Amino acid sequence: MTADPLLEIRNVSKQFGATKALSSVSLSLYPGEVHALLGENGAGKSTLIKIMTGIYQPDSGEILLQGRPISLHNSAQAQKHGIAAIYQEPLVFPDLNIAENIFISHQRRNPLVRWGKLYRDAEKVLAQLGVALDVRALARGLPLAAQQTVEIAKAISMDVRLLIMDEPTASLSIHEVKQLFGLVHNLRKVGVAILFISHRLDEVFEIADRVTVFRDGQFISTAPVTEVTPEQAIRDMVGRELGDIFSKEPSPRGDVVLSVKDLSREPRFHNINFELHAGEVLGLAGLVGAGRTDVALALFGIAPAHHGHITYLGKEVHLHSPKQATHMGIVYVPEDRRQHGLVLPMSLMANISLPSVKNYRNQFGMVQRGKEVTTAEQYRQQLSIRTSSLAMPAGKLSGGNQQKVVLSKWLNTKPRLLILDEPTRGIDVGAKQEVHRLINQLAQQGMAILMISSDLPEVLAMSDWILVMREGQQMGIFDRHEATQEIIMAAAVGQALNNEAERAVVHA
Amino acid sequence: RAQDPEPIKAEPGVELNMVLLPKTLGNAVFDEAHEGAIEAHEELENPGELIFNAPTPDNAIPGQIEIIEASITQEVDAIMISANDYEQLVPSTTKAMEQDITIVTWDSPVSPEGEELFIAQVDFTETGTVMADMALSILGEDGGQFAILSATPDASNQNAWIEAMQAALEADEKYANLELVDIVYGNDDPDDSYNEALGLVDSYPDLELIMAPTTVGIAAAAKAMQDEELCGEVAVSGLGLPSEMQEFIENGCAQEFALWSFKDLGYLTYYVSYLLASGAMEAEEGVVFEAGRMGTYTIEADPNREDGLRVLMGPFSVYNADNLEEWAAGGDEEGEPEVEATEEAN
Amino acid sequence: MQQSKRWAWLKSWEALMFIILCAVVVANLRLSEHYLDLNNLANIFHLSIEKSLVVLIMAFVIINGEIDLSVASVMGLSATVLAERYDAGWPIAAGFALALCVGILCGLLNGLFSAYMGIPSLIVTLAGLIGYRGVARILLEDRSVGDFPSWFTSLGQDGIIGPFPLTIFVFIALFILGFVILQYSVFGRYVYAIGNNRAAAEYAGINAKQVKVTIFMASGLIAALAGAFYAARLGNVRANAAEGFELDIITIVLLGGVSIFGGTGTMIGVGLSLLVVLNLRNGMSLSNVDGNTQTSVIGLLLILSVLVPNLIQLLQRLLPRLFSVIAGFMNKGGATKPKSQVSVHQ
Amino acid sequence: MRRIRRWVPLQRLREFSLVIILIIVVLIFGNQIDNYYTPRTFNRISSTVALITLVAVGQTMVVLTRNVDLSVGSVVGFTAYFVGRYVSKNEDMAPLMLAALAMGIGAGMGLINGLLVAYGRIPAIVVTLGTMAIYRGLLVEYSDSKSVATRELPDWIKELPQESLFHYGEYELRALPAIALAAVIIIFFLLLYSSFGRRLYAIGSSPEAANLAGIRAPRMVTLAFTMCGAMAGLGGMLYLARFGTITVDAARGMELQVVAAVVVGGVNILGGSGTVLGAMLGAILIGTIEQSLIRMNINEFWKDALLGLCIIIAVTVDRILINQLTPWWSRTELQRMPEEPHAAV
Ligand SMILES: Nc1ncnc2c1ncn2[C@@H]1O[C@H](COP(=O)(O)OP(=O)(O)OP(=O)(O)O)[C@@H](O)[C@H]1O
Ligand SMILES: Nc1ncnc2c1ncn2[C@@H]1O[C@H](COP(=O)(O)OP(=O)(O)OP(=O)(O)O)[C@@H](O)[C@H]1O
Ligand SMILES: [Mg+2]
Ligand SMILES: [Mg+2]
Repeated sequence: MTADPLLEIRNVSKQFGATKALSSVSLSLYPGEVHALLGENGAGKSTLIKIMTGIYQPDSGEILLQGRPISLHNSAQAQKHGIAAIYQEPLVFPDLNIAENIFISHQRRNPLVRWGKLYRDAEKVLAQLGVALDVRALARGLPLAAQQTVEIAKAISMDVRLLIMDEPTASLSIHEVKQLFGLVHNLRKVGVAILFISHRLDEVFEIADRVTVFRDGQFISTAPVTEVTPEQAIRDMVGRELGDIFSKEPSPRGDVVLSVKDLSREPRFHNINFELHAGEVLGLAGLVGAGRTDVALALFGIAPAHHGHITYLGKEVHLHSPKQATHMGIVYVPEDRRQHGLVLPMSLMANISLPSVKNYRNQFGMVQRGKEVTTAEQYRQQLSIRTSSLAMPAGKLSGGNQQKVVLSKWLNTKPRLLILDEPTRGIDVGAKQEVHRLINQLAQQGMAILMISSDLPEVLAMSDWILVMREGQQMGIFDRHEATQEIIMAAAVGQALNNEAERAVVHA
Repeated sequence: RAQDPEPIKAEPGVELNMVLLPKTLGNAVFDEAHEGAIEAHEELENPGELIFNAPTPDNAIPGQIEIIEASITQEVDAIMISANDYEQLVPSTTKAMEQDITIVTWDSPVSPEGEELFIAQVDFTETGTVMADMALSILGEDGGQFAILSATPDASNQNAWIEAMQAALEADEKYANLELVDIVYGNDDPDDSYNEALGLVDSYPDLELIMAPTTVGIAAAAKAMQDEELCGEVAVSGLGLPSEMQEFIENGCAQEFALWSFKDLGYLTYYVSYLLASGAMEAEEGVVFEAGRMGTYTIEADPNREDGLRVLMGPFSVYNADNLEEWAAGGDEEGEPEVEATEEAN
Repeated sequence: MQQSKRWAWLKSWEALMFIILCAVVVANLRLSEHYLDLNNLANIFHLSIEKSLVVLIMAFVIINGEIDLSVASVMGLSATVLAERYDAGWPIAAGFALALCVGILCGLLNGLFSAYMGIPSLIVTLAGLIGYRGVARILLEDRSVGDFPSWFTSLGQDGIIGPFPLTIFVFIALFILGFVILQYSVFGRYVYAIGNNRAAAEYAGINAKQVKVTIFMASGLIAALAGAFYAARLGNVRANAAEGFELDIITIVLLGGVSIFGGTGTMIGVGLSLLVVLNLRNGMSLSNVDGNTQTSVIGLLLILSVLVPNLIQLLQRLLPRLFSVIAGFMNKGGATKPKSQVSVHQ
Repeated sequence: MRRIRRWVPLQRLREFSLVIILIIVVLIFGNQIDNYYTPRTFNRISSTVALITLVAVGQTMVVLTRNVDLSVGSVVGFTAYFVGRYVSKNEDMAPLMLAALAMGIGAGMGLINGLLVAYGRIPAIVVTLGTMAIYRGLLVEYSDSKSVATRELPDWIKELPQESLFHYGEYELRALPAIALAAVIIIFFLLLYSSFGRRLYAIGSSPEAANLAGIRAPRMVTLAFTMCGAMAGLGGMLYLARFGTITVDAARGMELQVVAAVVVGGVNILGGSGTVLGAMLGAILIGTIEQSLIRMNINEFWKDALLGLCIIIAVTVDRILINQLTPWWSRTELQRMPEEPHAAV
């Protein structure tokens, strides 16, 4: 780190209407370092990145590349300077196949496409990441995690000097994260500078060399990782001491709400069995692509199961549409908030009330704005959604704040059975605690909750039971008291199958 | 037949704002009519305006109504209409007449209660006979199969002409060998007409003649025959514009076709409207008047429309290889070719 | 910030339309002394009442992310059904009811094929455009039916308050209804949500297919109603009634700020755009501008209304950059200034 | 099966299914119409479809980028008139020069569309709905509402439609279909193998992602519109050759036929997927139905209704076929939601 900085940000400011996203922040990145950027949701991290890649232009301040000021007007220019980014929201081209998606932005490619070479190269890049995706398949309908993988492949396939990663691990599980970190180490060795953003502090402290914290669009601190502790970093981010780490309080166990028998939908998942009582949280753990989302989609009626039985509130049901499921009190918080969770151009308020808007009618069938505002305001405070107005289009919120809106939207429907798919993806530490508290509170009020999460500590902390899946198979259900990170991981990668003794199947 | 030996003459110089409203813009025949109207306008030294306006084809009927209503608002003195519909313009034209605006139709009339009179280019019955005669002269005494390519199936004047032709065919023994096999419609669209003409050739291998009583249809059909090198086998005839048909007469894809002069039609229409709007003449049966260079005409009952009045312009000009050369030599400016009038038709 | 909020609406599409409307009205006032005639004011709306009605529902369709090209054909079919039944001896009211049912049925077919079969509505309704018109042709062939009872035609033609006929008040009522439903009701919320992101709306438990079918049926219903109005206004029906209306209708909706990709636009914007187009057309008609030019002017307006605000925005972005380049240029030559001055604060 | 699945991409299914439907359609009409399977029928339909196909090829490129060009009808009309007028005054103009002139004018008009869409940031439908009227108005102005007559044209252009390049028995490959076919082949490979082509797909597939990936979408979109205009310009010249008489209403309404061909041919109106091969098959399918209905011996007043019915049936069968075949091909694609929301133009 003795060399000159590769890239320097000096006094950059950016304003969106009434929101001051960045006010005079500075940051320098050295070749061969992994620099972590921390901050609450809406602190301005993604905005800074978009400035560094030419998507946004700063209102003031400058960017220096190896000491020389540069101005970036689009991301092609940034790429020319060797700056590449993995954005927070993966944006793949659904109609192109995976190989093309990976190589689309290579500027120096031949004017003619050599398909054979393209596929071979794509396979090589994906092999580096330790994933096997069919590079000839279209990217349409790819699960979020796979999209994230494609984005990562796209970035590392480029000849970069600075690689920016905006929450690349948000929907990955430990296994994939390990692979990614291996790659990051290699890149660091060859002198690439890496800017890394994550809300998972343990990851940050595992990989970063230096840590910078932003708060409310302002620069707070930069320090080598050895000189800060997680507590200190949180304090810098939040601006106050965060209360006690939340711990789950057990809630009274009610009647069976949902019971699933031999549920299958080939080839996604087979023979899933579990029972979920009122007041319980069932965690669904597994590696990316294990089929957890598909189980949820079957329970929500989007991709109905082919075989097996679902008994809900004592009656066998056939779920075939989200509308039907919602009517019965089953709701699903989807993992892909941009595609399935939000209507981006609609206001935050209208998004929150969308599934329950019928409850806001007056006697003439008109929507009562006043009541909507009250609800939205309540969630804004409870989940600390950072926005200048409730009328702000949801698409203009920061990623984490969007996720909070998605959560509010579904919590507000007051369901009997709540299915959460990666509920805290991209949410900052403070808000995460609040979400956990909320989930616990809902459980105590008698709601049954099915929670899918790739964040293992979260699953362990929140669940009463943990169901582990691997490649569509149910590997076992574990009691919260006996489950540990190691047991779950072992089951998820498939070791437990061999050793019958280690399988702690509790439920029938 | 004239009751009044002294024909009514127009007095030049009356200030009248007049609207010439053809069916649509962009059809060459209406431009010719416009020329004729301008000629009369200048001849009569009308200090008022002659407005030439028309809707687009995709807004034809409502567009004409809009123009009529706007003209009413502007308090013009006369509107000369080639109607896109026989009935649907009537509420508007009636309203105009209530406001003392002269409504004269030409080329294509409206229902008699919505107009003062109609300037008929030719007699509809005569059209039938002319077409039958052309068919006869092309197919010869021994006859053969022929088909009709019309504009739209709901075009009233086309249908009237076709009926007249069918009537003519039945009426006279000399047509006995002419066999009408089909009537198809090209929607006055070159593309559709072209394809319909080819469809006829495919469906009727023995077809010898396509009769198209529409300028768009006849040109498209002739081109289609030319492209398929069928000119020797299938002849094309009907109502066509000399300027558009010259080529096909020369290369033999068409032998004979007929039309009246649209320029004269515009001229006569203007004259009649001027006479009516200036109050010099009433639209009543039997009135005789003089229309400038075109001579004397009489207002008569329209035999095709009950209670309708018409001024019959006539006659047809039948064009073929012999007279078309003269016409071309005369050039466009000359106006009318010295062609034989259709004596044989009468 | 207060200040900026108060004036924020000025940047909205509605404000732009309002300004254009004012400009058009002022221009009309200057161009024609007849513009303010009560009759003319009535004509502005009256002559396009059918299109105006369908514009209201087309806004729903497009905001919902679909398109309905078949409206004009449904109008024609409904008018035809009404006329055909009347001709067959039914009372008008019964024919009217049947026409509305036929309209709903057409809408249902459009909806089923596009929402449930997953065929793009563009293709479904294009087939409808051809097919429904075809059914009208089957029913009436080349006939025209008129002579409706006078109470019926007078509903479409005669003023009930001053020169304003009933149809205008029906339009106003439907506009208010449409405005309230789209902007304030649960259904309107669904329309926007589905138009923006169908998947997210379905995850939210909204039955998008049902909403789409409902809108298509409403579109058929309103088009059928408009068809009946057309019959009443023109007093006569042919199978080609209202042909070609769809493009004008869609143009007005788009000018109203509705995105063709769905999800954006308001009823107020559409209403204003309707006023702009109607007044503009009226003004041009009063100035005797021909149909083609009228359409071109509206086309130009369509482009400029988006282009000008965009250009202003672009200039706002570019000018500071330009200044900074110039400033940097001068700095190099002139006085020394700190480097951080290169970019200019806003 | 595996191997086929691996090497034949899913998109080919669209074309496959269209070919099947085309065969069904031909069989049905062949059964109904005497003398149907003749070289004549083939020559007719191929000549008729050629013009639409050529313009549809250009349109495909625009639609792939999630735009649409509704002004093609007016561009065809304008160039047809302009070129006709021009060649009537310069009889000795070389054919290729004339084609270049036609394409140049069309490209100019397309360029205006493209600039307004890409740099003026106006939705394509708004721009081209506007220029559709403006170009038509320009034609009316320029021509003073007069028309070009066949006799004014040099012989070679009049004879172009009869020119036969190649024949097998009486089955001919005439100049117009040959030009259209050449355009289809060239653009097909351009879209498949050039990085320009792939970027068009990328832009239409996700404009936001294209922006992030550093694709210069405005340039590409402008280029696509320009090429579309050039195709329409060439189409204008062929229109002139075919019809000879050009009025100000020439090719009015052609845009709907073209868009119909493109969409029936499986090009997603929301951009990102489809091929010119599909567009050509769409044009052929509609053209065959239309031309065959002309020859059917049925009441004239029934034909429109039948045409509408045939189109909707063909498209529905196509959709069902594809739905049946897709699972065979699908790999990791998940059919989660019924589809992306379909929207309008
Ligand atoms: N296009 C935009 N228009 C208006 N406001 C915006 C826009 N983009 C971002 N903002 C605002 O700027 C602020 C900073 O957003 P940014 O996305 O940079 O946050 P972040 O630090 O990345 O948060 P997260 O951790 O949630 O991703 C937020 O308040 C957001 O609402
Ligand atoms: N990274 C990946 N590599 C390969 N295939 C993947 C990947 N991600 C998803 N898939 C595909 O998606 C299918 C199931 O995905 P799904 O989203 O249902 O799993 P999941 O367990 O919910 O994963 P997630 O952790 O993203 O929620 C897998 O069978 C696999 O085919
Ligand atoms: Mg962010
Ligand atoms: Mg998942």
